[in-house]
Amino acid sequence: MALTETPMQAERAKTIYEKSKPGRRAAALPATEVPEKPIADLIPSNLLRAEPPRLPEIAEPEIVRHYNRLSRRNFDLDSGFYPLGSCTMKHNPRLNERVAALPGHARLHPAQDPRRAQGALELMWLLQESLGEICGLPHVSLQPSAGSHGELAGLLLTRAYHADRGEQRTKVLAPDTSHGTNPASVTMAGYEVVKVATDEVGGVEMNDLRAKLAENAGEVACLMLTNPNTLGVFDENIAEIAKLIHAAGGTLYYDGANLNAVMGHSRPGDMGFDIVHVNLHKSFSQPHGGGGPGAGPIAVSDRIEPFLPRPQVVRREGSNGHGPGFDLEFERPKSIGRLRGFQGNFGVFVRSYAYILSLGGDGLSEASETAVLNANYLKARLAENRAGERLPIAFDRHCMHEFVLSGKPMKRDLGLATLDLAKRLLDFGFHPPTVYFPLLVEEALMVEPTETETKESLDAFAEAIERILTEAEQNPDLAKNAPYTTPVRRLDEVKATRQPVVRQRLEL
Amino acid sequence: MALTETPMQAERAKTIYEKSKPGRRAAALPATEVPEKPIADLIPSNLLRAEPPRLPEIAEPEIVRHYNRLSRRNFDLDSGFYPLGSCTMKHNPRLNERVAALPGHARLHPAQDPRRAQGALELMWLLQESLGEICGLPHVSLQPSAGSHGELAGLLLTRAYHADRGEQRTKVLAPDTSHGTNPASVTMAGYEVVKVATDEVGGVEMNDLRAKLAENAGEVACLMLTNPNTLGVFDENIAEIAKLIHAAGGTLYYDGANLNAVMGHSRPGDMGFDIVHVNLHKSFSQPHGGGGPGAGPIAVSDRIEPFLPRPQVVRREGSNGHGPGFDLEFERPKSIGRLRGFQGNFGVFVRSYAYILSLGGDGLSEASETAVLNANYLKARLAENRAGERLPIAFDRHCMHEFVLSGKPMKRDLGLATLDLAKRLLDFGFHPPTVYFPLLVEEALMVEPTETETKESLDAFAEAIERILTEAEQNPDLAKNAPYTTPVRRLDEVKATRQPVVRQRLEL
Amino acid sequence: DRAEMLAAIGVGSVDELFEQIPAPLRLGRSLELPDGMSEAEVFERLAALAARNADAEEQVCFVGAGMYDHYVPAIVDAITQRSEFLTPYTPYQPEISQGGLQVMFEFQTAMSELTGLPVSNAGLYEGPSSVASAGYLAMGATKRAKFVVSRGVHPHSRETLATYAVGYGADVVEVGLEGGLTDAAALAAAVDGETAAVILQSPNFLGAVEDVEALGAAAKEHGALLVVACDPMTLGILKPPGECGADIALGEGQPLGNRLDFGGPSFGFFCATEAQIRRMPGRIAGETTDVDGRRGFVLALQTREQHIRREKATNNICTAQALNALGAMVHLAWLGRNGFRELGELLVQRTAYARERLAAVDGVELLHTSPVAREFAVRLDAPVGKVLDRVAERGIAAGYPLGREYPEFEDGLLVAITERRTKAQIDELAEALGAAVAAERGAFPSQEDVKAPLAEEAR
Amino acid sequence: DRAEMLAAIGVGSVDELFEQIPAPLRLGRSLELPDGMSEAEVFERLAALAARNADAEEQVCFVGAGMYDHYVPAIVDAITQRSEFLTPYTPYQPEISQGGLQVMFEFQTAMSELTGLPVSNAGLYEGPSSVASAGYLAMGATKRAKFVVSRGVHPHSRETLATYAVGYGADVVEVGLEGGLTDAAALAAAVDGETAAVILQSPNFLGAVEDVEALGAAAKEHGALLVVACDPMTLGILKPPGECGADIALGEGQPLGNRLDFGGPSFGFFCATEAQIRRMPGRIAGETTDVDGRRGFVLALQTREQHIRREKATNNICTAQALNALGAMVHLAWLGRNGFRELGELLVQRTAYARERLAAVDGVELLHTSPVAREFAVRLDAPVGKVLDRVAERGIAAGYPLGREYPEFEDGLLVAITERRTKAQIDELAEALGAAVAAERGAFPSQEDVKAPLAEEAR
Ligand SMILES: Cc1ncc(COP(=O)(O)O)c(C=O)c1O
Ligand SMILES: Cc1ncc(COP(=O)(O)O)c(C=O)c1O
Repeated sequence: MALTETPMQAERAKTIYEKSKPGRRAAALPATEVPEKPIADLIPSNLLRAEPPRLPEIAEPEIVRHYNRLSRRNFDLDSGFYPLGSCTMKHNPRLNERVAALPGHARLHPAQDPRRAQGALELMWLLQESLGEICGLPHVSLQPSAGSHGELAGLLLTRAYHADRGEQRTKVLAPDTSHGTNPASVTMAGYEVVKVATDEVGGVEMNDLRAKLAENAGEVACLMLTNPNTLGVFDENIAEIAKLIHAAGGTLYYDGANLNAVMGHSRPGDMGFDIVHVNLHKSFSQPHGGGGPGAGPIAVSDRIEPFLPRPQVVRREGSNGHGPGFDLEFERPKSIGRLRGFQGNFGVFVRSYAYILSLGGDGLSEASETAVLNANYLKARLAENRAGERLPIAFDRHCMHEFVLSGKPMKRDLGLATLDLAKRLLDFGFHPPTVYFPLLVEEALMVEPTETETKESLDAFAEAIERILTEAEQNPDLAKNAPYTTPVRRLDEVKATRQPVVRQRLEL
Repeated sequence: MALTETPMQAERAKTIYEKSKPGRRAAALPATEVPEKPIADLIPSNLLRAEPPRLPEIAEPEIVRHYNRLSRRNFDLDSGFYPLGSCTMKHNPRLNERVAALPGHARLHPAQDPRRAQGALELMWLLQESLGEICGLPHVSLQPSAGSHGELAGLLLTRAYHADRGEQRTKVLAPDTSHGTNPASVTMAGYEVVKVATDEVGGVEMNDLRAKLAENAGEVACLMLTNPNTLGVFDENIAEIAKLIHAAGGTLYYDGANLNAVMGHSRPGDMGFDIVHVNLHKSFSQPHGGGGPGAGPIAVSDRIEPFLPRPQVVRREGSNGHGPGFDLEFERPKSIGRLRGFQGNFGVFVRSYAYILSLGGDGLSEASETAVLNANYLKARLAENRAGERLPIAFDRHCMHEFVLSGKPMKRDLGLATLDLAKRLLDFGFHPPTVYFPLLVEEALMVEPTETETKESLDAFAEAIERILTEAEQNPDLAKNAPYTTPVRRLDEVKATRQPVVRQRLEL
Repeated sequence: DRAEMLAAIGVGSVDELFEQIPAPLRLGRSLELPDGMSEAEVFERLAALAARNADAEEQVCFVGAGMYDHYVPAIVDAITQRSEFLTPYTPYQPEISQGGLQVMFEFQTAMSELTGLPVSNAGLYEGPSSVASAGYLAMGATKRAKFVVSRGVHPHSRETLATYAVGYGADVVEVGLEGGLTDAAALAAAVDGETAAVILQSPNFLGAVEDVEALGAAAKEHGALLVVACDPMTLGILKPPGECGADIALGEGQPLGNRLDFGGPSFGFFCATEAQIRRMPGRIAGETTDVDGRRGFVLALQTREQHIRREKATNNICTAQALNALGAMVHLAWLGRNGFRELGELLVQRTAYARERLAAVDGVELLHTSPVAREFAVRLDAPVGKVLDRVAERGIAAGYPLGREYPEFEDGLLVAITERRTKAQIDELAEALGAAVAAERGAFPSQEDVKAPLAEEAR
Repeated sequence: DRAEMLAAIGVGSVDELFEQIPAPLRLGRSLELPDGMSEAEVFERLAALAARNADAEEQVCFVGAGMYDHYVPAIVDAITQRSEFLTPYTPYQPEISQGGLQVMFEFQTAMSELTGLPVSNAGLYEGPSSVASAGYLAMGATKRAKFVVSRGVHPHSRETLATYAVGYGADVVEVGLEGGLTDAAALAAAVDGETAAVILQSPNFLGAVEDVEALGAAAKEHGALLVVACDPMTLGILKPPGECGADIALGEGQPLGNRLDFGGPSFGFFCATEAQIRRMPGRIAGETTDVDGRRGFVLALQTREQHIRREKATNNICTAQALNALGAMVHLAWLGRNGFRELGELLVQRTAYARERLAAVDGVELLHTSPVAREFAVRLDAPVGKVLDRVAERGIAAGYPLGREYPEFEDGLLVAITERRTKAQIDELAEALGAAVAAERGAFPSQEDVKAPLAEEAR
């Protein structure tokens, strides 16, 4: 056994099923209390299960140890710098967890009569109002469960909008820099994607846009944009773009994943967008949870409002002495209908509303300022020395909250792929930036520091990059074989897809 | 930089003061709201502070990262086996944390009128009743804050008891195996310690006891015992001992640190003890918190009751239709008085009462059975092969919940001190047993597995010991220089005491 | 800091950085939102809002309809609140995400065991949208565009499916209920060679346990996929969908380790046959090895996903519900194989008792007598809404009114049982319902004598 | 398992292992305690008990007397609840306890900064027993056995000191108050060459800020130690004891990052001059280096402690309050240098306002007019107990009645302010007190019109 590896570390790779032992258990259950009957008298035996599922049999202390140990095999935002582009890994205030856990929120049944859930409905209404003000669009539905769900909602709204006007459009435009969920949502909504090129400063290529609009005259249902886009660039032609799309009869959809750059500075509604989704798990501090939960509320313009999902939280003026009240509106004849059960990810709403209350209006715009400042500072640091040479910025101009570097020269000169750099960063205790996205930048590295990082973190990251590039000049294999200090080293992802093992085999 | 050490690890050794930067902060405070006045108009300036204390200036994200990282430099019970003798490191159920955090407990002011704190007083009363039943003594005070505090209380009660009978006794007997807090408490209570020897089976040396009683006739105020004692041995002469002490006019004090061995099987009161302290943070699952909090309630016999600390939680029969009520009794003319502020470590009482409710009477005695079973099994495993040879059991007989090994042969034959073995165990991911205690066993190792450990853990520990002894035969230096895999290696404790640096120097 | 940073960037102020936004598009004013507050003030504000909700601590909760007031063990919170699980992003860098990835793998194994199907993903948003995703999968698998759906499927699921279907262009045909169960004949008649999927729920929305195997025959016959929505808490005792011929089993995961949270976040589980593995929506963790041969886990089959396949992806989902799935896994491990079955039995027994008890109440009768597991439907001989209001005054949320979604059951009430609902509470419910119905019918018994029991309960 | 294990031990049953207990001493019956309960049932039982306490969420809390309803930031819970801090034992193995040890070192630094004394331990049980431990230290340091204690010191501290003093054999002489402050002349007269320590508190129990420096002169003159108890929350604005000549500064740590918990667990802090470092009670972490020269922390000066020195130990304390001290450290870091001072100022301002506001109420007058920081005393022109009951009905805990511990202030009430007590709440208190006193005096104003504001508050 290596001195540096304890049996415990080795043991950690065991699954909870491998720690199971017949007869052990954690839970004690309440007594049945009521007169018992043979189950078969209550449910026909052909509908009954023969053997209980082979869940682990293990006592509580070992369950806690198992998951605590697993947790230490995760890198997390509370451990270090996490500049994952497009993901807005900002600090998650613990206050939000505290208020979300209040029994009045956590143990409130979603089917509780609205008259007995006024606090929850008021909170949702207040959040709707806040997001509306931030997006510059008057109507908000909180129902979508994440950004991609919001995208689908937006496209279904677009379809309903056109159908209501007796139109049947088939195409949705999206720039080649768009996030994967955009085209995926387009297909799911029954539309066809038409790519629009990017110009030399990172914005939409206007001529191409005009061309695509001409080619698909009368067919274009919508243009989906992220602004600032996935290159961290604010598209200065946005007003012109909006004019063109609206002239062509299409809707303009705003992918709000990058809203963190412009809160309190510029509003999608004012830019001419009809529909916006907001990732509450990005700009509004809902923790990512290792892949969710999130929420993707949508804000829309007046012309889209009639089609919003059902039910909608509404405020009704008070009657006979009572103050105003809040209700769920189901009677929405033109609504596209439900996108999910009940009213949405309320627990996420509580956290995000707490976040908005904590920062306040000016706090939000300061947050965006600092996010943009941090991004530009780190960009500047990475333009120095070796990084500047080997990892040039894809579009050299001031960025907003994030920026994209190209590893092309690094690969050419040092034989180091962006992936190698990313893996080596793990040894330095940093989460790597988003890699190989957006697609149009070769060997792309997408860096988003967020506003909650200190200058020290940014400097340390820049130095780590410098160090990796330096060591690579002598010994490129160091990075090519990285990481070395992680619980496991590079994993065979191809095998995992070729011969997928997606569950554990268990003996009876 | 070593591949295996990331800059982050190095960085971790920084203190929070070293991460401070002027102007940064986490907290936002509420507005003053009221008309402000110059402070100096309210408090004479000669009583005011010139410069605020140099607390860290740091934002919340970095505070969270700092303490999360520090936490990963701790080994804890939820990470692995922790057989620290005499400390009863049993699983800490999270349910207890949940109920302790209920606002009705956590935000209840200790000076709340008893009529408006009936739930808290009833809980304390129920805990008193439960501990009384478990200890076999009718009267309980929850006031002492830990075991050592309970010891002091017991000795002050002894003093009051004798004084009340017009006696002034000066000596307290304690076996040479007793825990350090025993003699320390004796001195603090103004008594002198008289050591009693241990016999060949690990119990009190009866002849020596008789001799000491004779020598100090009329002077012996009390005998302090742990039973089972710190050797894990149940003293079969306890009835005889009690007779002798009582005949000599002394009180018999039971150090309850080892109560985990006998819950529901044997009761100190039935053994003849007058005063017992219970470490709620041992047998009753209050988490140790890295050195507290705990609580050390005392249970006493009728003759001691009048002297119990003030205030005492009492139950009063209901009047005019109301059910029974609970109150704090201050009028206790013979009481030794207060041992601390308010009513004791209530939060600990909630956890321990939840634990007692969870297990129930039979559950508690099962817990003791399993604790004794686990200890004897591990003892048997360690009697095999090399361990049996190099680490013989100090007193070879069935043990109760713990047992003591002697590293004397290991030191003689392999040159390995008990300390070396302990340090090498760290590399194997185990917390070492208690070392060099009790004092009368050379190179002592005191092992207490507790009832919440699995057979697998016990086996793994036995195998680790075997492995260490095996590797030591080839290469003793391996252990002598251990540990290797810990955040820091052996630390210079002498320096820390010779030239103590107990706070950080800060520049203004 | 600011000055240094601006200097390094080479600008004089942060505003300069925002000049890339055309002036007319800059807001030029503060957002019309309240000023920032201290943590204590935010807490008080939200606590005040929370206090205006009648949660399950304030009202004994017999409401179910897909989300249930189960007891979530304390270790679920302790584990899910650990920063290491709470704050990371989706595990794109497996070397530093083994914790989360292994949890997914363990979770997939558990859901596969529960449903009796070999493949599980790591979770979707929640129940109803999972049904819609199953429809999308079925279309891709069968190249057909018609769904036959039982009216016993949760109304939210049917409505969500319809919403999605308009998008990806499919028809939804609904089959009615007979005696609380899906009308088998009507179902058989509705399924044809154009049918992509037959979609059932068991126990269905009215609580009745369906004979999935028998109903599913029609699907097999015409080569349609059989999709079964189920309540995970019943899978310790009910025959798993996989053994009933289901191609896809899915459902709302909230009963497993997730709080009510007024409806979310929770998660949807989604299991299928091997044949569908490359059409699955959502993340899937897979086992593999690292360069040193050590076991490890990664996101497998990413070639299905939007970030690789873009418009050809099997689904558009990205951020899902990883933390909620962790909560479920911890809850399942805590229950364990035996505890999970025992819990299922406990629910069946108490539900049978409650059903009998309520049926015996004057003015209350069973809506159907088909077998049930943990929820059942009754009819009230008085306006449901008014009765619920009266019972609410006694601190009881008596159930879910069926009227809005089942006009044919205007007088229907759906009553759910969990291990938290004691016999005493059930008896109290029966009494309260009886009193309320009677009161609505015009008789007014004194409230006093009936209030007592609840008071005791609360104590 | 059991069988295998018994076999390995070589016994037939676990009972055999208990045979070492003489038969007559074996209990031979089950403990008379309730049967075990499921987690859900235990939770319900304890929630029901908790519901019968009027906590600070239910009643606006103006009670202080050493423990205060401050807002504990959420990160304190998040960090103190981490297993790695919650579950380890005292750090006897420093190599695997660097987290806890560094926290102690950081905490000691913070308390040293607050008190202005160079040495701090890692915490004691709580406030009053820390005073008693200071007495024990002073006896050892001066070889004298008399304490001169101000009546302004917390009654619990004085009583605890007296309890301990009987043990280690010391006399306690009390010095009275004049206008809310320690009677300087009486103090000077009481101190002599036999005096081991002069013990003061500032702000004292009546809230008054003492002139510690002036009072301390008597101690210096006779070579007695000057021991000062203080409220840590006031040390952002009040001159630190260390700058007032104190040899020991100590106090109740609850206001720093600890909940009320009906009185505990919290912690006591204990700081002293270099001269006393080897006489300190409790754990002390010290900085050192490991064999590779890396910085690290250990338990320093263990030669003071019971496990090494046994009967010669400077104190008997073993398990203390490490986790509570961690909570304090996190709270202090969260407040930060500026926030800590601002909080102190906020308390002084709101306290001044509250004092003025109440003094203006008919039937309420100030008990003393000496300067105060965060707590003050008033006299009521009606029986205090009855007034408190009336105010309680309006959801306010108005303060701490002085009668029991200060018979001379039968009509006295101690009112405490924290950052959670808003201006609106203070105004409401004034109104409620006025109404209650008036009512007790015989006038009965309608409750209705005065209830309104509170209702709003609660909303
Ligand atoms: C630009 C962009 N659009 C859309 C999404 C999808 O959002 P979600 O993950 O919430 O579905 C993301 C998230 O990664 C994104 O970065
Ligand atoms: C045998 C024995 N007695 C007394 C004590 C002191 O108890 P506490 O640490 O609660 O003061 C201990 C704790 O280590 C002990 O093991």
